[in-house]
Amino acid sequence: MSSQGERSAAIADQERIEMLRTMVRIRKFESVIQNKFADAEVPGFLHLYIGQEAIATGVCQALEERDYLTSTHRGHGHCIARGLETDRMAAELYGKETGYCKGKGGSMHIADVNAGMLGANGIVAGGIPIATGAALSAKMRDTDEVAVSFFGDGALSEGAFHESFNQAGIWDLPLLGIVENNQYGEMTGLEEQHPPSALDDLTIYGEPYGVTRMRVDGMDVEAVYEATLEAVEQARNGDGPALIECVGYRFEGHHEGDSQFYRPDGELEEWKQRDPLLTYPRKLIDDGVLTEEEHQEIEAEIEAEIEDAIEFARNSDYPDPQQAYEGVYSDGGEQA
Amino acid sequence: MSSQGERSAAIADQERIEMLRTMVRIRKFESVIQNKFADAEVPGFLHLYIGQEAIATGVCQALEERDYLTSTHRGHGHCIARGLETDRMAAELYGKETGYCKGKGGSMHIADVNAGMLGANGIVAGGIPIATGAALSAKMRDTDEVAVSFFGDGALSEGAFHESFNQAGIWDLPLLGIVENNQYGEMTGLEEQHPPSALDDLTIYGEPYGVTRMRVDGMDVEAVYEATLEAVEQARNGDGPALIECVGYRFEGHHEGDSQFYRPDGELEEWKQRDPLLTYPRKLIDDGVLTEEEHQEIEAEIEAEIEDAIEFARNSDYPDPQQAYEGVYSDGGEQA
Amino acid sequence: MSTAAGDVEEMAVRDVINQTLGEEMERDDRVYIQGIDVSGRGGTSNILKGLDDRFGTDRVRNTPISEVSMVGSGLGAAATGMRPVVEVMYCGFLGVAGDQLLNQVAKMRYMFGGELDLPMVIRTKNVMGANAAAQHSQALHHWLAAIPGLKVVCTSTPADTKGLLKAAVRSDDPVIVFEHGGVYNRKAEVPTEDYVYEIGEAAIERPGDDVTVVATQNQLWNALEAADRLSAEGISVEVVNPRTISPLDTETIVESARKTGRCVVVDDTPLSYGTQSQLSATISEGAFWDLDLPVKRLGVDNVPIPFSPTLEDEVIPGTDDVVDAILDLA
Amino acid sequence: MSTAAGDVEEMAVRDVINQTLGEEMERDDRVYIQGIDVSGRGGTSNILKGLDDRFGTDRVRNTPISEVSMVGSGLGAAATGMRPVVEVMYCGFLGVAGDQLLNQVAKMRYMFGGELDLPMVIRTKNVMGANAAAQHSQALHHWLAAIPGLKVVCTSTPADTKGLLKAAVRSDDPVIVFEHGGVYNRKAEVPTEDYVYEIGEAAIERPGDDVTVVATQNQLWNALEAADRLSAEGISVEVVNPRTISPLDTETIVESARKTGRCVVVDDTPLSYGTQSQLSATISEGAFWDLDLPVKRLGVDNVPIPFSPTLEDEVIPGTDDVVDAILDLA
Ligand SMILES: Cc1ncc(C[n+]2csc(CCOP(=O)(O)OP(=O)(O)O)c2C)c(N)n1
Ligand SMILES: Cc1ncc(C[n+]2csc(CCOP(=O)(O)OP(=O)(O)O)c2C)c(N)n1
Ligand SMILES: [Mg+2]
Ligand SMILES: [Mg+2]
Repeated sequence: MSSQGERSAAIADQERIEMLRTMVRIRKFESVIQNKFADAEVPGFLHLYIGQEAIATGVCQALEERDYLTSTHRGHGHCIARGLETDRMAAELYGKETGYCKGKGGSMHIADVNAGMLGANGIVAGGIPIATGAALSAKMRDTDEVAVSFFGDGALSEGAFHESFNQAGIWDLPLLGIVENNQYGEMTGLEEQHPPSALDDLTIYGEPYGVTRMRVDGMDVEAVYEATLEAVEQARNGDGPALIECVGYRFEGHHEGDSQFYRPDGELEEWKQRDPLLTYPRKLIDDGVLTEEEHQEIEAEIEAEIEDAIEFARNSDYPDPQQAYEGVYSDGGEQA
Repeated sequence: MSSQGERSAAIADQERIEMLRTMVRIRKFESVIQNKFADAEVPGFLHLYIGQEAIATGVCQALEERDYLTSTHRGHGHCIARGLETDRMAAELYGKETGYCKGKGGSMHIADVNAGMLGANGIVAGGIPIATGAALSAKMRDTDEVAVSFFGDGALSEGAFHESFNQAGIWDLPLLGIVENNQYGEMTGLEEQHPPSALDDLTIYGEPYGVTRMRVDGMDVEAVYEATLEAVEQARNGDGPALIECVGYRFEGHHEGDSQFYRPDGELEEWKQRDPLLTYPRKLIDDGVLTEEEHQEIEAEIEAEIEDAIEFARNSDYPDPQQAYEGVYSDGGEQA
Repeated sequence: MSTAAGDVEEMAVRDVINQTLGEEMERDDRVYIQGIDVSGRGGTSNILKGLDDRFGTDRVRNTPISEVSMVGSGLGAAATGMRPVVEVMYCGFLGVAGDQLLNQVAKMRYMFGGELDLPMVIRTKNVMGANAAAQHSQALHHWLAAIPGLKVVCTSTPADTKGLLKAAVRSDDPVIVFEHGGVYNRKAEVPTEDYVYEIGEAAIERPGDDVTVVATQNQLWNALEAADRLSAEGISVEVVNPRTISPLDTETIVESARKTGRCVVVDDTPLSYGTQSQLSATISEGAFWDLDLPVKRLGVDNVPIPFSPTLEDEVIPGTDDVVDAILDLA
Repeated sequence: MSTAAGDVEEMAVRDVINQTLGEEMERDDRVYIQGIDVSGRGGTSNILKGLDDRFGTDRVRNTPISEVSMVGSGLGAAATGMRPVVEVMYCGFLGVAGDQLLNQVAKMRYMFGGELDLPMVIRTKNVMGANAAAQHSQALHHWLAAIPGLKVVCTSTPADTKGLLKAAVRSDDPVIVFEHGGVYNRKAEVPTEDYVYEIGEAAIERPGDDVTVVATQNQLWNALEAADRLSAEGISVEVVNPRTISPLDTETIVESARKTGRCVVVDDTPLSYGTQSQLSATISEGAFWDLDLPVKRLGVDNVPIPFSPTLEDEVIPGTDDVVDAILDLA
């Protein structure tokens, strides 16, 4: 993994604490949702982000409000890191009308366009062309907005990745691809999904397009943050697209219900030792940025927030069935 | 352009003459068809290969009968180099029932599966996945057959290229991609279709997949032949895919009727000085492999062959209209 | 709909497209074009010739040969403040962007709760009768109409080309505009004033009493010609132009069928699962009590389009076929 | 068709698929499977579990997440001596391979003159009622049936799953097999002997006199339940299973409609341009003189499928809806 150079000492204490809070919020939100899913309160499919929190957090910390992002089937972390509210997220997962998509999207399609969050996407690589279009739009409207697309290692095998980055390379678009390498696409390991030539460094997929390639430890939120900052700055300056591979691991199944037969013995445990939810608070405490008590407070505060969010979701109404016919078009109704 | 090392002195005289004959056949066939098209004898679209003869010829010379190939909208050269008969080809272009596809395919879909020629294709990059499947099949059937896919520079921008070579890289398939860089995709130059990072060497598109990359002068039939030989040998030995860029130029419009407004002054004339139909006979004569008289004989002989082919096409019948309903399925008829 | 009173101009469909897009680009600088060779060549069939000179290559933007990215990035641009007009040269290339159409463009607004505007146009062309063979000779408006969430229109005449294309560009929803290679050079009068048709409204192109023919694009011209011929024989044919394929103007179509009691539906899509089946079902159910005879579907037989002229002519309906179908019912 | 006399076994649809593919792979070593996670996980819904152990990962072959290549390389393999069975996990992912389906798989034989065998199966599943939202909840057999050159079947019962899947694997044409997530766990008797259904033949699942219901997959089970309920009220319902969506067995379907004079067609595709429209057109035209009432189409309203249970339930027909539709006609 290429080193990020000396870590800038310049990350402000407050930002570091903010990143910790974001990671805690993602972890707690998902852990609770995981239980509610097991209790059959949350319908549909559930792909958890647990283990990958440092990635969404580090990336989004480096963005501005005016930037755009697209996400994946595993999108809760991206949403929370982007600042979406956990109550409306929970309500969406519960299928309630107070949810971000009024119950029409669910886990795989959470979006908040007002926050520049152009949606989770149930199609692998489906968000990449959309982000490319946002980057194009940013450029055509003469802004310095940047578009970030999160996607998994698996998405690199889809043509949509290739066409988008090729176009971004030609047009020098402010497009940032975040490859979340969590070692698996569904239940299949990387070595069955990528040629040997790519396994050591998935950013090689960006090589033809002249993107800036970076590779960072996806369990290290600050490494992710700093790499993203650099890529974002470059994109804002008109120097074109970048691809950042964040090497990490997912701690839960591909989706809830996955037997996880495919994990070699000990692999999960080994990665868990690098759990950013363990290592980062420890680091901040070591660095004197945080006390153990403050850490506990953060945890408690966010636990309460998530509890409230779940209550909000529970207490919200299911959409009236007739709402199914609304929202297909700008003029309201369904097709005749 | 990377040098092919010293040119093997080992190309037999006979092979050299064979290659010349093939190139002459392609050129004469197309020149005549071009006239017949202008006379409205040949219906539909016509994309001519004139100028690129050395590529198809050099590649096919390096193949065995058991190998497969897929072609493009600009496919006549590939067919002729593969040994398809000019009479049945002409008949297909005329829309006659004696054509390779019984008049159902025309210029953009000529195929002769018995010759391992899995079809021209009207979709840019459309043949690449098919060739990948042929390579897979070759491997699964435990043969040493190789599949070759011809495609233009433009096809590198399609997702189908990427997905196919990624898969071939993972499965180590005997797949050979021939990028015919003729400087344009339709009426648009390379620099609008590929990132600056790729312009100097389009085989960089194969870099992520671990393919063997080669770049040769597409006006030099022997260079093309030798590069292909090397790649084919490697593929036969189970050492996986390769991508060969053949740098050349098309002398005619994208299709007949193209005003060619986009060519810079002098560009065509410059390339024409390297016309393999001029340079190669000269070289063979210089090398003492061929006499001027023999060259004239070849030209005359092939001219006569093409004349016969056109007569065959003209004298053949149009398919009976009812044949339109045949051949959709193995059981004959159309859909109910 | 605000059809024009006032001045008219005789124009070919191809020139109407160029003029209309030019007007819309003048009107709103968020409107831009992207596609293969849209600059320089002027896009497919050279329709856009000169727009690059007028608006620059930033707004008339050549893409690489990448339909996924062309359509998908159009969607992303539409979601973030631009109003893209994406050109897909031949409708047969829509398949390359299949996911973008099926899952992204069609579903994005709805999945996200219904409030996101997606002002995006995809222009493409049906092609028939050009000996272009199966991949280039296709009519696919039924295929996109089969995806809920897409608005699909077919342009047929110079006048509806203007009204529908303006409606598409100004719509805050994705609209797929199917042009037809066979009508690009058709000429007729077009009102010079600015007007916008309602998406979802059919038009009676020619009123009549005995038989209704519902027809699109090339087949609309065939139907009008057939109606002309038959009027000489005392048969009065009503010709309906659906204009919008999805959503369909069921009311206008069924009303005409109820009036005449006899219906031919003719279109370049395949006879099975094509536009004709949707029309036949709609009419058969909606005009059930008034139909004197079964609806007659006319279209492309269920084969890919063959190359050879004798074969292609066989499978595509022509004016004679429309005349015969009407006579069968009259 | 050779339905079985003799032994039967009670089996779930999911187990029938596994067993049938296993039998066909034993029978012919050119048959192989490729798709995402087909080995290990056993493919979508774990249906293929264990086939990798039996046949090895060469013949049960995990692909990268690349639908274009998965389908396209299957076609190339089929053209050169193999008999691939490609799994596309959800039918909603078919769009990614849109060009392969529309222009390559469907047209290759015809364009090349009709003599090239392409023994290829694409298995995929329709999904409805699983709160999987718009991209994963789709039924798309109408969308592929709209492409001439593809044979499209829908499997519904354990017995037809076996007969149709065997037919598909043994066919020398590409066959798209639509399974349905909602019937994987349905159980019924399956003949143990080897049998192959004819592609293009519908079946009367339950004979009746008063109303015909043509229904597929999940809706077939709803229709059978509705028929049961209504028989208690003295209404005799004939339930027709089309089995093949393209080509459609017009004869069997129209004959039933002519007998009863009243028809409901119900399917999980959208009401506009869906399977129902093709069925309604076919029946309305073919049984014109015998219909007492207009054909009634029942299906998914023209919206993408929403996530929330209250919304999804609203747009997908259930048994009650089928009952009501029948009562409207009876
Ligand atoms: C086009 C498409 N093909 C297949 C799937 C099924 N699918 C859902 S998630 C997934 C794995 C994605 O792997 P990766 O991109 O590495 O993301 P991860 O799940 O590891 O976060 C697959 C194959 C899909 N959703 N879309
Ligand atoms: C999917 C698709 N998009 C667009 C086209 C239209 N088209 C035909 S040929 C061509 C240019 C191809 O360029 P290249 O691959 O370089 O081949 P060349 O014509 O130069 O031989 C294009 C865009 C097509 N046939 N298929
Ligand atoms: Mg992954
Ligand atoms: Mg080219």
